[in-house]
Amino acid sequence: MKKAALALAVLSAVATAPVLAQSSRDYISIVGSSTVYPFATVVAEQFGKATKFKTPKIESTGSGGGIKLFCAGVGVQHPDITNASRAIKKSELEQCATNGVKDVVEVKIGYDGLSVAESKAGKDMKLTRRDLFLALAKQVPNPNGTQTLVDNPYKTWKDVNAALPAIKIEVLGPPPTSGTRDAFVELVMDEGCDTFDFIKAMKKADKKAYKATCQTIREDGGYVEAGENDNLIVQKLEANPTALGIFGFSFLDQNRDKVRGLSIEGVQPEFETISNGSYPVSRPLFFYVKKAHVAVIPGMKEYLGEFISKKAMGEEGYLAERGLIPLPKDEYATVSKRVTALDVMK
Amino acid sequence: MTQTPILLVLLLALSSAAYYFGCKRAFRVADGKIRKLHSLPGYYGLYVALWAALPALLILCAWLLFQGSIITRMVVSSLPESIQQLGPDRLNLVVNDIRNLVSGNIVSGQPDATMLAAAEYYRSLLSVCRNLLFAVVLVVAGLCGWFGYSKIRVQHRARNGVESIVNGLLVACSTVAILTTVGIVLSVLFESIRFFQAVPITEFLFGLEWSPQIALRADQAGSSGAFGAVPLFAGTLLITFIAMTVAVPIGLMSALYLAEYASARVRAVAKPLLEVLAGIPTVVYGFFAALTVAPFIRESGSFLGLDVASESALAAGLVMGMMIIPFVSSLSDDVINAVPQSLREGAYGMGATSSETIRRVIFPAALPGIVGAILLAVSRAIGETMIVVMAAGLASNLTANPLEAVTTVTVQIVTLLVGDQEFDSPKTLAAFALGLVLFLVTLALNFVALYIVRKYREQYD
Amino acid sequence: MSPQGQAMAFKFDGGAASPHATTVARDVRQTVGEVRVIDPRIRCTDINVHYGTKHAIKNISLDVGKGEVLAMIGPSGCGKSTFLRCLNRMNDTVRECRVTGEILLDGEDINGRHIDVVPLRARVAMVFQKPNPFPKSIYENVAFGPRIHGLCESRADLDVIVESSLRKANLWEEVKDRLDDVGTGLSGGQQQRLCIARAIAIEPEVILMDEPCSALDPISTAKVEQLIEELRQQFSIVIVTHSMQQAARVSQRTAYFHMGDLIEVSETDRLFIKPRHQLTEDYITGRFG
Amino acid sequence: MTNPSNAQPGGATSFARIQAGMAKRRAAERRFKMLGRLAVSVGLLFLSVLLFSIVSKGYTAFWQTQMRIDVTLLADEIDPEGTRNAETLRKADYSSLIKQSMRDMFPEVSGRRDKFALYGLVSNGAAFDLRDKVMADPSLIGTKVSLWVPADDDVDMLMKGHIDRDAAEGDRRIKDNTLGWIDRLKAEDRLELRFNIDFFTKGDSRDPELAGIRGALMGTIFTLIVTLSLSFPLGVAAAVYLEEFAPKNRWTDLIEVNINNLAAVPSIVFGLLGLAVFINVFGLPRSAPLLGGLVLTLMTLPTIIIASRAALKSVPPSIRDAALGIGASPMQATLYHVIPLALPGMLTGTIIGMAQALGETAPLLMIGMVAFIADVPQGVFDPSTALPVQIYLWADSPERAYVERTSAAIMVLLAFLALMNLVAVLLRKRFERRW
Repeated sequence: MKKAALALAVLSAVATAPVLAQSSRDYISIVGSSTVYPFATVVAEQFGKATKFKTPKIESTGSGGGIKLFCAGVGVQHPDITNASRAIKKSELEQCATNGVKDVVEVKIGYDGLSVAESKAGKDMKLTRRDLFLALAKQVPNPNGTQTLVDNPYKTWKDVNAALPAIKIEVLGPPPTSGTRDAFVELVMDEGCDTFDFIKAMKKADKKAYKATCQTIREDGGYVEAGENDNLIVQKLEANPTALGIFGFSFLDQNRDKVRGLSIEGVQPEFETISNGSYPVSRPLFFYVKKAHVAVIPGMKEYLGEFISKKAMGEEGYLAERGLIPLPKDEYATVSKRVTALDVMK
Repeated sequence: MTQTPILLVLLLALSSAAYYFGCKRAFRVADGKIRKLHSLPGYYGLYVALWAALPALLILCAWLLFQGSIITRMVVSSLPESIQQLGPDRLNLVVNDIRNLVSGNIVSGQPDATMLAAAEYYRSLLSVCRNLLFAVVLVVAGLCGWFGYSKIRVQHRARNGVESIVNGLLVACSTVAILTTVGIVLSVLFESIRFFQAVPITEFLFGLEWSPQIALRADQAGSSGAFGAVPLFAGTLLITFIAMTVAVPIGLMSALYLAEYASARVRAVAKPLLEVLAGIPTVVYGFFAALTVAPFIRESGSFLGLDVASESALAAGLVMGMMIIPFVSSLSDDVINAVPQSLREGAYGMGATSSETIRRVIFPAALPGIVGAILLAVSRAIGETMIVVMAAGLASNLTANPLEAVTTVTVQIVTLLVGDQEFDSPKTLAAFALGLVLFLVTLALNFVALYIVRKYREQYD
Repeated sequence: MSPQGQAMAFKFDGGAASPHATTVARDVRQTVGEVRVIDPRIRCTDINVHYGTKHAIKNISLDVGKGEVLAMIGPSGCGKSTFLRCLNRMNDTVRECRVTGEILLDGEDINGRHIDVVPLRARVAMVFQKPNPFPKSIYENVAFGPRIHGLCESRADLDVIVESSLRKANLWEEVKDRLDDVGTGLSGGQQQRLCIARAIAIEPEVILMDEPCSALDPISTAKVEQLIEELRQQFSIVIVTHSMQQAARVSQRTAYFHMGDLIEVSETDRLFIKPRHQLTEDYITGRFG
Repeated sequence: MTNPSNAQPGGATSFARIQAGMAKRRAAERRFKMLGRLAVSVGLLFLSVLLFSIVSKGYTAFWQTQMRIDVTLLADEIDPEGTRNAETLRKADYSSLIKQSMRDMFPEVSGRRDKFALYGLVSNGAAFDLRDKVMADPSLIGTKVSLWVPADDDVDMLMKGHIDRDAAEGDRRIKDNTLGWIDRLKAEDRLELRFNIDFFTKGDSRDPELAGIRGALMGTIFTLIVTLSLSFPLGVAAAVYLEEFAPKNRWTDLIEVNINNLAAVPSIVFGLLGLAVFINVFGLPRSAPLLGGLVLTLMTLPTIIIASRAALKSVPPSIRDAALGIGASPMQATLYHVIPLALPGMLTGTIIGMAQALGETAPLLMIGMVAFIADVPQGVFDPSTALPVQIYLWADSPERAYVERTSAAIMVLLAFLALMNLVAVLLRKRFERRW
């Protein structure tokens, strides 16, 4: 009886919900990462101007939020594409599938360097990922050398690494809602973590504890959540020469007159170093396409075509102008082939 | 749903016809002598028209409301047993696909034979329904119209009938306010309850740490995930406090000056100019705070050797105070003007100076009203969003230092919801819980403030 | 002020037409009677008041003697209240109001440039038509004046002033047990006496009363009238009243105003028994007004 | 001063005391008055600083640097087959033509970076301007045309003086060699500040020099149309009922309290309502003016109801009595006599409510109107932003030229608000009656 009532409730909800939903749509609906947003909007605008299709609508909802909306179902009321600053997870794909979103095409569009920057008035520190991990993790290996974890005792960079100046640790970075944060954790914290063998060993033994150790960021003021507004971070850095900031390479590129990227493991964040992979902290950017929508929503194919075209994603393309690091040639060829064929993810 | 507009047009035509015939019949029963009729002929026309349209409309609405679920149930019961046995989630998916197939929307996969059959069935049911609906609605409209038509007599009180229906419509309109409140409460309540199932309400209300870093995904390590909202409340109060220390003295003194001292001409210019401050959109203040005031404060702070956060509570509070000035001054102006002239004369008559009159007579007399006005302004400050979203920080500091960055309830609602729209993690649910708190707090403030103001008005009416 | 009253001003009873009835023009409205007294407290000469374009008071000269009660009577809108408000410059609070002429208080022009209205009003206090106690305690109402004027050094001083003022106002016995109650909670008559107590607490030289009893019942009125009689020993009192009986009861001299003119000033007894001006006679015999 | 010897006993001492205290009291009085003046001036100062900072930042956005380029429209590049087919013309690579023309102007520039910088002098929109020109008149193909196109935002910023030429090269967005090119272009009269008509006729763009507010403006207008068409009838009907017909009972009391409270509920809460009810339950499309309008309707309704009730209240009862006295029903008296007299007041209240809705941002953030929408919306179902949301979005954009655009958009928004308030004031002046 109870089950029947539940089923009835579910059914009536389903039945009434789309009463007002539109049954056709003549523009592409895109959601997702705020990191990819500036690139996607440029392509969308170019696409809208160059073709007779409408310019896609792009909402900036964050990677996770975008995937959530994207995976809510198939149909014009759901978005066609979601941008992501990280690869979609298996669990998310499964979630998609249960909602009927079965065929998803992954498009890797390029790389974004995650720069750690400071004001031009700052002291141009040379950092390593290990330094960053020690400075920012909530728990760090006991400084006395025993293989135990203690709450992060470090107050200045000098405490972390004697080669660094005695400046208070103050890093402005993205909040946990942001894909940039995810990437930072994976590319810097995990890597820094792995430089301690006993923690690295935990990876196999107790994955959960490993993650808790490596990916939890201190909350005692050393790391300041500065919101998604990277402009403000730049302003703050300018005001406070001892603070460091974490943001995408494109922002660094736009604000070269005010801030400077710090070298990590000896490599400066530059167009070339990111592109050839020598700069260690860079991450791929993606977008995901619902295959079921490609044939139905007008302009989908053309939009994909525009995005992967040479003049957009190519080495001299307009996305590179905006600070997106293009894919290496061979990778570009595979991506381009896969998109043209609409190969879905397995 | 394409038949609905056609049906509506038909109904409209039908009721227009009903109006025409109603008028005509009224003339006829009165033998052309309108004075004999109880009401004007137009009312008879309206009466018949309403009879023709309203019942049919009601049936139409009810039909449309239930048609979907009834058809869906029928289609589901026609599906093979194996599909019916699926869990509600999967079943929903199937139903959704069928509906998408029918409406020509995108379908999740290649439809198989059963699906196509079900869609066909659905479609046939839909067309049966549509025809039936047409027939039923039109027949009902005709019958009811005829009923109304047949009631037309010389003595029939058509106007009263029409008016009671209009009255009903007016009542319906006035209940929209109640529905809105109910809607607000429901929309935040359910999500809040779910939130409080995950996070104890005491922890939420009294916890000293706010750090909603629950893992975004199952495989990601979250931080402590503390949901103690006290730092948010404290931050909100700090910014509100700063805003009020700007707005209350300036607003109140301006109101007193303009009401008691200023010449008519100064008043005529200054008062509307001050009120412009209230009309400027808050996003403009936010922009102003973030780009002009905050850097200014930070620079003057560093000039004085102070360490000022670039998202200092001071900047947001200062600008919010600017915005609130006219709220305080207009409302105070009202209450000051409500103080009877006789009290002023009483004080002047014994040689009190203007300032003594204001401070010792007018101000105490107007105090309850002013307190009400200030409470309303406080509630406005607490709920203000754009200024703090653009100019205040995200860091949940439990501090009373206005030079540090604090975060507020509204900022967190926006970041939690706009940053990531997962509707089931406690993180986003927390936004609704914060919304609930915000709603309740402002509700209580408004309630008290309005009560005080009303009591005060009664005193001098 | 009822507009009807104003309209009635020129309406004479048809039958008993007086010789002046048709010629009540400006020129016959010259003041008759004794406008001057020896050793006046206030001496007004050629007072004119304009409200915007309205000429409310026309060329009035009048003295207020020491220790006397001067009553001012006349139909509504005749300018008696306006004149009263000139005496302590309450008209300053009315925008667009212009006062010309000379008002000497103890020989000094109160409209003089260097005169501050504040001490002036402390010397010439005013009690209004409608009782207007401040929404504070009885005690605070009386203490208001002494406080703002700095007439007391200590709470004990103040207590003395409050008590003596309330006693003088014949209110002490009624309120001594509830000095902390709100003044607005008293009855109308008590409120008016409270306002008088409030005025005398600052020991003014002159008290102006603008129809102080018009809102009161007969018993309260009697109490206030008795109070006025007692206060005359210490203060000069100028009272505007609508009630000729009241004027007759409380005042030594009475002035009759008509349409912004001062028609007649006489000893009260004489004015009521043997008016010298036709308009006065018409008024006191109830022909109009 | 006066010799107070004539005063009664007691009066003398008190008068002396009063005199003694006067200096202090006068000073206090002056201080208080100064405080009042100060408060008013501070308030007005705030207003003027705010307006000044907006206007001084934004007025330059109404001009845009245009650049004159000579482009050779090579037939081989545009239409090698010579079909003059519209689709071919549309797809041709005009940007390479423009790049060619830039190279022709500065033949000495070489190296990938420098060329990049050179091409960057012209806006990305130039290619589309050229395309539109060619498509409008295909006979131009093969000729050399000279046309004015928008310059890049950096050039624009330099021309407007927002970039400091004297700063060290490293601290400057425009490098020394680029500066040299720009100066040369200026010397050749190829750079000119012109009225920025695109700002009013185009939709949003990721290039500041191409970004316009028309899309946001239309979105705002559609939103307001929805709001107005719902909130005015609803608000007036509710006000009429409450003021004229409602019996005094608990139910109407509840409604009253409700309305007064709703008027002061934070706007963001209405956004939560829209998210939970309109999107999640009714399934309305995100980002649509329809949805925004619905949310704003609920938000402005209390304002309109309260203002309308005040207007109805100010109609004297004698009017109602007069109508009722000659046998009109209460409904007729209200409909034919009271409402027409109260209408100006109701309209004024409605305009004020609309002005409030016009500037509102927070609830729209909750319902997906924070989006990049380049096309100008054509109806209430099209995705759109609103003017305040556009301001919010631009304020967050990295390109510095957006600061100027944001300020300009604010000026437009304020102009609209001023206009609406002016209409309200005029209405009030024109129809105000004193009973």
